[in-house]
Amino acid sequence: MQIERHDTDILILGTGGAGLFAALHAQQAAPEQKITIAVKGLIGKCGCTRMVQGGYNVAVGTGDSVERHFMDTIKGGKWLPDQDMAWKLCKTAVERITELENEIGCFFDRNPDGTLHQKAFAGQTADRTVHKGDLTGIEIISRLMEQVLARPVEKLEEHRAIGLIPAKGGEGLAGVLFIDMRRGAFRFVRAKTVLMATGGGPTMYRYHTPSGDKTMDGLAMALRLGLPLRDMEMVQFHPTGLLAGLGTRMTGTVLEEGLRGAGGYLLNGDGQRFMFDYDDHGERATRDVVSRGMYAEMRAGRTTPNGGVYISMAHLGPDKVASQFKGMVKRCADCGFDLAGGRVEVVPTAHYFMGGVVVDPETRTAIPGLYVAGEDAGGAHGSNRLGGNGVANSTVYGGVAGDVMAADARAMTSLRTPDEAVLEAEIARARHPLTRKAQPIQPLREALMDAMWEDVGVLRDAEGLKRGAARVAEIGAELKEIGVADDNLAFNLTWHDWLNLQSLVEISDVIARAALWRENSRGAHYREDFPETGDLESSYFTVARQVDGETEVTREAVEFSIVRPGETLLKEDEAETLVAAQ
Amino acid sequence: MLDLRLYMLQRITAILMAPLVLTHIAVMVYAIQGGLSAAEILGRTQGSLGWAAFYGLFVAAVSVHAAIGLRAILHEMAGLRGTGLAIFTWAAGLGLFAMGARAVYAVTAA
Amino acid sequence: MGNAVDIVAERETHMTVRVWRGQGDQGRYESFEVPERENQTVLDVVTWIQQNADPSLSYRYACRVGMCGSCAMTVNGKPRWTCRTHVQKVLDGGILEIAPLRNMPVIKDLAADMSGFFDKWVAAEGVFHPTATRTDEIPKIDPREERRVEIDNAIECINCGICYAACDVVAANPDYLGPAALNRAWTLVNDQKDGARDARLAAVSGGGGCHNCHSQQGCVQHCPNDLNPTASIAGLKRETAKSFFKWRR
Amino acid sequence: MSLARTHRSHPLWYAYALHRVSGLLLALFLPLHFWVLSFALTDPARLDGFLHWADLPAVKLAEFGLVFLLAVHMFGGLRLIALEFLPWSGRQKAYAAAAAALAFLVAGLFLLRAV
Ligand SMILES: Cc1cc2nc3c(=O)[nH]c(=O)nc-3n(C[C@H](O)[C@H](O)[C@H](O)COP(=O)(O)OP(=O)(O)OC[C@H]3O[C@@H](n4cnc5c(N)ncnc54)[C@H](O)[C@@H]3O)c2cc1C
Ligand code: HEM
Ligand code: SF4
Ligand code: F3S
Ligand code: FES
Repeated sequence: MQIERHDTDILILGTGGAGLFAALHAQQAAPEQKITIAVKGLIGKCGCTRMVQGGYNVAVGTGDSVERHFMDTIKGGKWLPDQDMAWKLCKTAVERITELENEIGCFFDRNPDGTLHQKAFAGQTADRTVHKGDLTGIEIISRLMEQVLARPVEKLEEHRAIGLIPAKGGEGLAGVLFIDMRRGAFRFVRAKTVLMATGGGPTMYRYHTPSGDKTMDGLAMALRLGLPLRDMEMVQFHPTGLLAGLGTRMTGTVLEEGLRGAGGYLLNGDGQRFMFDYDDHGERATRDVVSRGMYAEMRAGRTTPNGGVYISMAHLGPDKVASQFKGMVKRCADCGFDLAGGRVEVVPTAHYFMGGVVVDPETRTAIPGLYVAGEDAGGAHGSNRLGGNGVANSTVYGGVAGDVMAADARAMTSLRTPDEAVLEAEIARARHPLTRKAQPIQPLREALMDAMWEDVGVLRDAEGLKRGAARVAEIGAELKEIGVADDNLAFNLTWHDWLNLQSLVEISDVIARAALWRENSRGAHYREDFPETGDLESSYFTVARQVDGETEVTREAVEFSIVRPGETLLKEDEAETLVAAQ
Repeated sequence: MLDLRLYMLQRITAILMAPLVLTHIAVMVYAIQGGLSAAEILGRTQGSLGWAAFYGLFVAAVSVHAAIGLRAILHEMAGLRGTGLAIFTWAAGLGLFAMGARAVYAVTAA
Repeated sequence: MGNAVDIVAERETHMTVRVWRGQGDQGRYESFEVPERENQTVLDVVTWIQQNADPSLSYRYACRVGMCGSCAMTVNGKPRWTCRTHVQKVLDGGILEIAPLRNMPVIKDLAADMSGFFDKWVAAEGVFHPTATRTDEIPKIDPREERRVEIDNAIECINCGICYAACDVVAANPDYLGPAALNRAWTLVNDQKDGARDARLAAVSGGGGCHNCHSQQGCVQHCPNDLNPTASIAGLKRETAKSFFKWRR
Repeated sequence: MSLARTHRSHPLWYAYALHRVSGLLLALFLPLHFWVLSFALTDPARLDGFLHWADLPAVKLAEFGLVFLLAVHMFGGLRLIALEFLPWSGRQKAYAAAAAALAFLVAGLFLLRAV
């Protein structure tokens, strides 16, 4: 098999908040090093950072403190977060937001007096979320993208990473194998240091919000390399995904959180409000609670024509809704729905993946030369991510990775020699479908999305999880028999659909196993057969790794390195919450 | 292919010409009635310093303005660029100016 | 569930979709019969063809909600974001004709090469130049200040390239920076935090600069986010004109 | 694909096209105009010949066209300069239509006086 070979010093996978920040910091810290940024789509135009609506959590408001932000993060994550990572996230966010404003050129919404405007998402005890209208991600990524485009960074667009290739002697990572998607050719890039920032993305669920390019490729590559993955059972569902029926990519896309906050009603198929049957906060309860309420209502059969529930805003006055949620109303209207005056069908939708590669607060992994940041890295959020902590996490740790990789690359004199056997094996894996008879792939993708949604979704129990794991295994086996026509590999989306599905299958299997393993309910993970939280003091997190082709799940105790359950970093005289009651 | 300098020249000449064109049209509307004759035209213009200045200015402005305009059209629609485009622009401007100046002289010289 | 799908299948009506196929300059239209659905965007139609009729069809998308600007194509002659264009809105006599975005080289089928578009973004100095660092305070800025309002009106660009495809000057003058890049440059000219105003005004005053815009306003007409590059470019023309007189003094 | 189904099918693109065509035709007509006028110097009789020829109805109509071109180019040009140098107005289509209407008016006046 002929492949192109290519050398660089610092290689970055992905151009979300993590990837772009890493490129900038690496370039600033070590301008003499060759930096290459490779991405599955176009630079800055794929991934989820761009899709951030609500905003960016950072403790810069009056009365707020890093300690308070940290405590909210730990409590939100139900004591599972890696505390050193969570601390660094909250602390560095302050510097990062200033960097975004002063050096990158972002402009976030201001109060009339010129200071940053901040609001509070659910689960926060201070007005902390910095934003740019409801298009915060576009502002952040567009500005970062400009900075990176203008710098001497090598750009490999529409280059899909398919394998992390270790060094021959196993002393570290040698480089990354790609498919140059435009030409359909293989390319192997060696580098001293590699950042994986491919952004996770739970798109194996029937309903999901992330962008289409995100299919767990990174975590699947890490799994195959033998790296430990933590918290893999933790999938965050957003309650209000648009439900527009099968056969449209609109289905699953997120309708803003603020709709519920502003007083929107959730109605079941009979037109009845139901959330108060599940929680005293009704529609205003947290994401996980509302998602579960909706799921239960749907499972009881009280659904809309497409099998979801309705969100209804009209009682707030259609004109008011149209002006307050302009973007959202326009988006719905473009697709034929009247959000301001009518009812729109919604459904819980897989939104964010808390699990990821085990890393240290410097983004280092167990393998020298490989660094992981952003949604691919586990630890910072524990069992649940607060709204607004996602983009803070990717930008904070992307920057950290850039600094660390620059220093490490400088200290290295030569590139590692790849293990050619692994390289060959990864090429063979990617070429596998080209050796089989071409058949449609989408039915299998849908089968996976149904299996995960039905058996490994919002409400879980042992029986379902076992069934789910079996279904996933079956789908994986069937996928091996499905082929893709190999007459023209240039921009061959169907080949990539196959590869996407393989990554999703590999990680779905891990999710199901980890979920089965955790016999309690924490944050996003809810076991109907084990509804209790479990003892906080003896909290543990799951760690999954592949050994000889088999996935093993173990547990590790959470180290309460900064604060123990029952304690707080807030001073005694500090108020429980600074947010005025709604 | 317009840079700031050419753009400014074209806009300045355009603004300059606006009153000239209006006057020109007004004169035409006034003069056309009952048909035109050389004697009538020349009677008005010959020996008049005012008309000489008026049309002289007009010709100067329109030469610059039209040359730059034609330059843009030629670049965009015929793909002309570089030296060829520069030569064309100068040729068009100078050519128009020469012909225009001769015409002004013809109708206003005493 | 199964029943509902069957009923839909029985009554299914189809539309004719002509899709541009090819690589580089070589290509032609191919026709497909695609089932009509109640909720269906142009991107869904393209996806349906790739998943059900011709697996070799190439196109690009990412966010599917109008945020990434990856999915723009020429739909029945006009540039549009396909993920946010409902088929019913553009169907013309039961026919849909889909081609790659104009004014960009074609990679394959419906996927265009946007690199020139972004090169010009940088060439227009559509890049912030800092005057402060991460150790300084975030500046207090009145959001109602005139220049800020000017920026707000133009900032929500998703660099989809639709305006770029709708502009005949882009097609005719290979150096022309185009509406999106100039629109971004205008926001930066107004940015009190930016430190490269003069360099930017110089960058938009050359042979491919803002002065080549003939105010065709196809950019305004087609921008899916209702931005107004024409107004931004007019702003640049004004500011450069002022500097023209200043430089001469 | 017909013009009506392209990115060009909106009034302001037509206004642009009209401005370009009128400018181009005027620029092509201009040398002819100058050439004829120079006969005043070299061959006054020939100038008269041209002017009498201009009494033909068909030529009158052509002259109407010329005045229209000049007027529409001027009003259109003023519209563009206003767009560029005055604060933005949301009524661009109305201004383009007004420029064309005014040009018709002026050219019509000319035609009425001419016949
Ligand atoms: C709709 C939506 C709204 C959200 N709103 C908020 C919010 O308001 N606040 C908040 O804090 N968080 C929010 N989040 C979460 C937040 O967007 C993410 O946590 C964060 O942006 C992740 O950043 P990242 O850099 O890790 O990954 P991403 O930004 O997703 O980037 C991943 C990159 O990797 C690339 N990639 C993937 N696979 C490969 C491969 N095989 N080879 C090469 N490249 C690859 C992708 O193309 C992409 O460029 C939201 C998420 C979604 C989906
Ligand atoms: C009052 C008089 C005039 C005004 C206000 C005026 C205004 C303008 C303006 C603003 C433009 C630039 C258009 C653009 O860049 O899109 C222009 C272009 C042009 N003008 Fe004039 N003009 C006038 C008279 C004339 C005359 C008398 C001629 C011809 C002899 C002429 C020929 C042209 C040409 C050829 C162009 C180029 C058209 C194009 O680029 O599309 N103009 N004019
Ligand atoms: S200005 Fe509008 S059309 Fe142009 S790139 Fe930006 S969003 Fe797209
Ligand atoms: S379409 Fe083009 S000509 Fe100017 S007004 Fe827009 S950039
Ligand atoms: S897919 Fe992102 S804008 Fe259409």
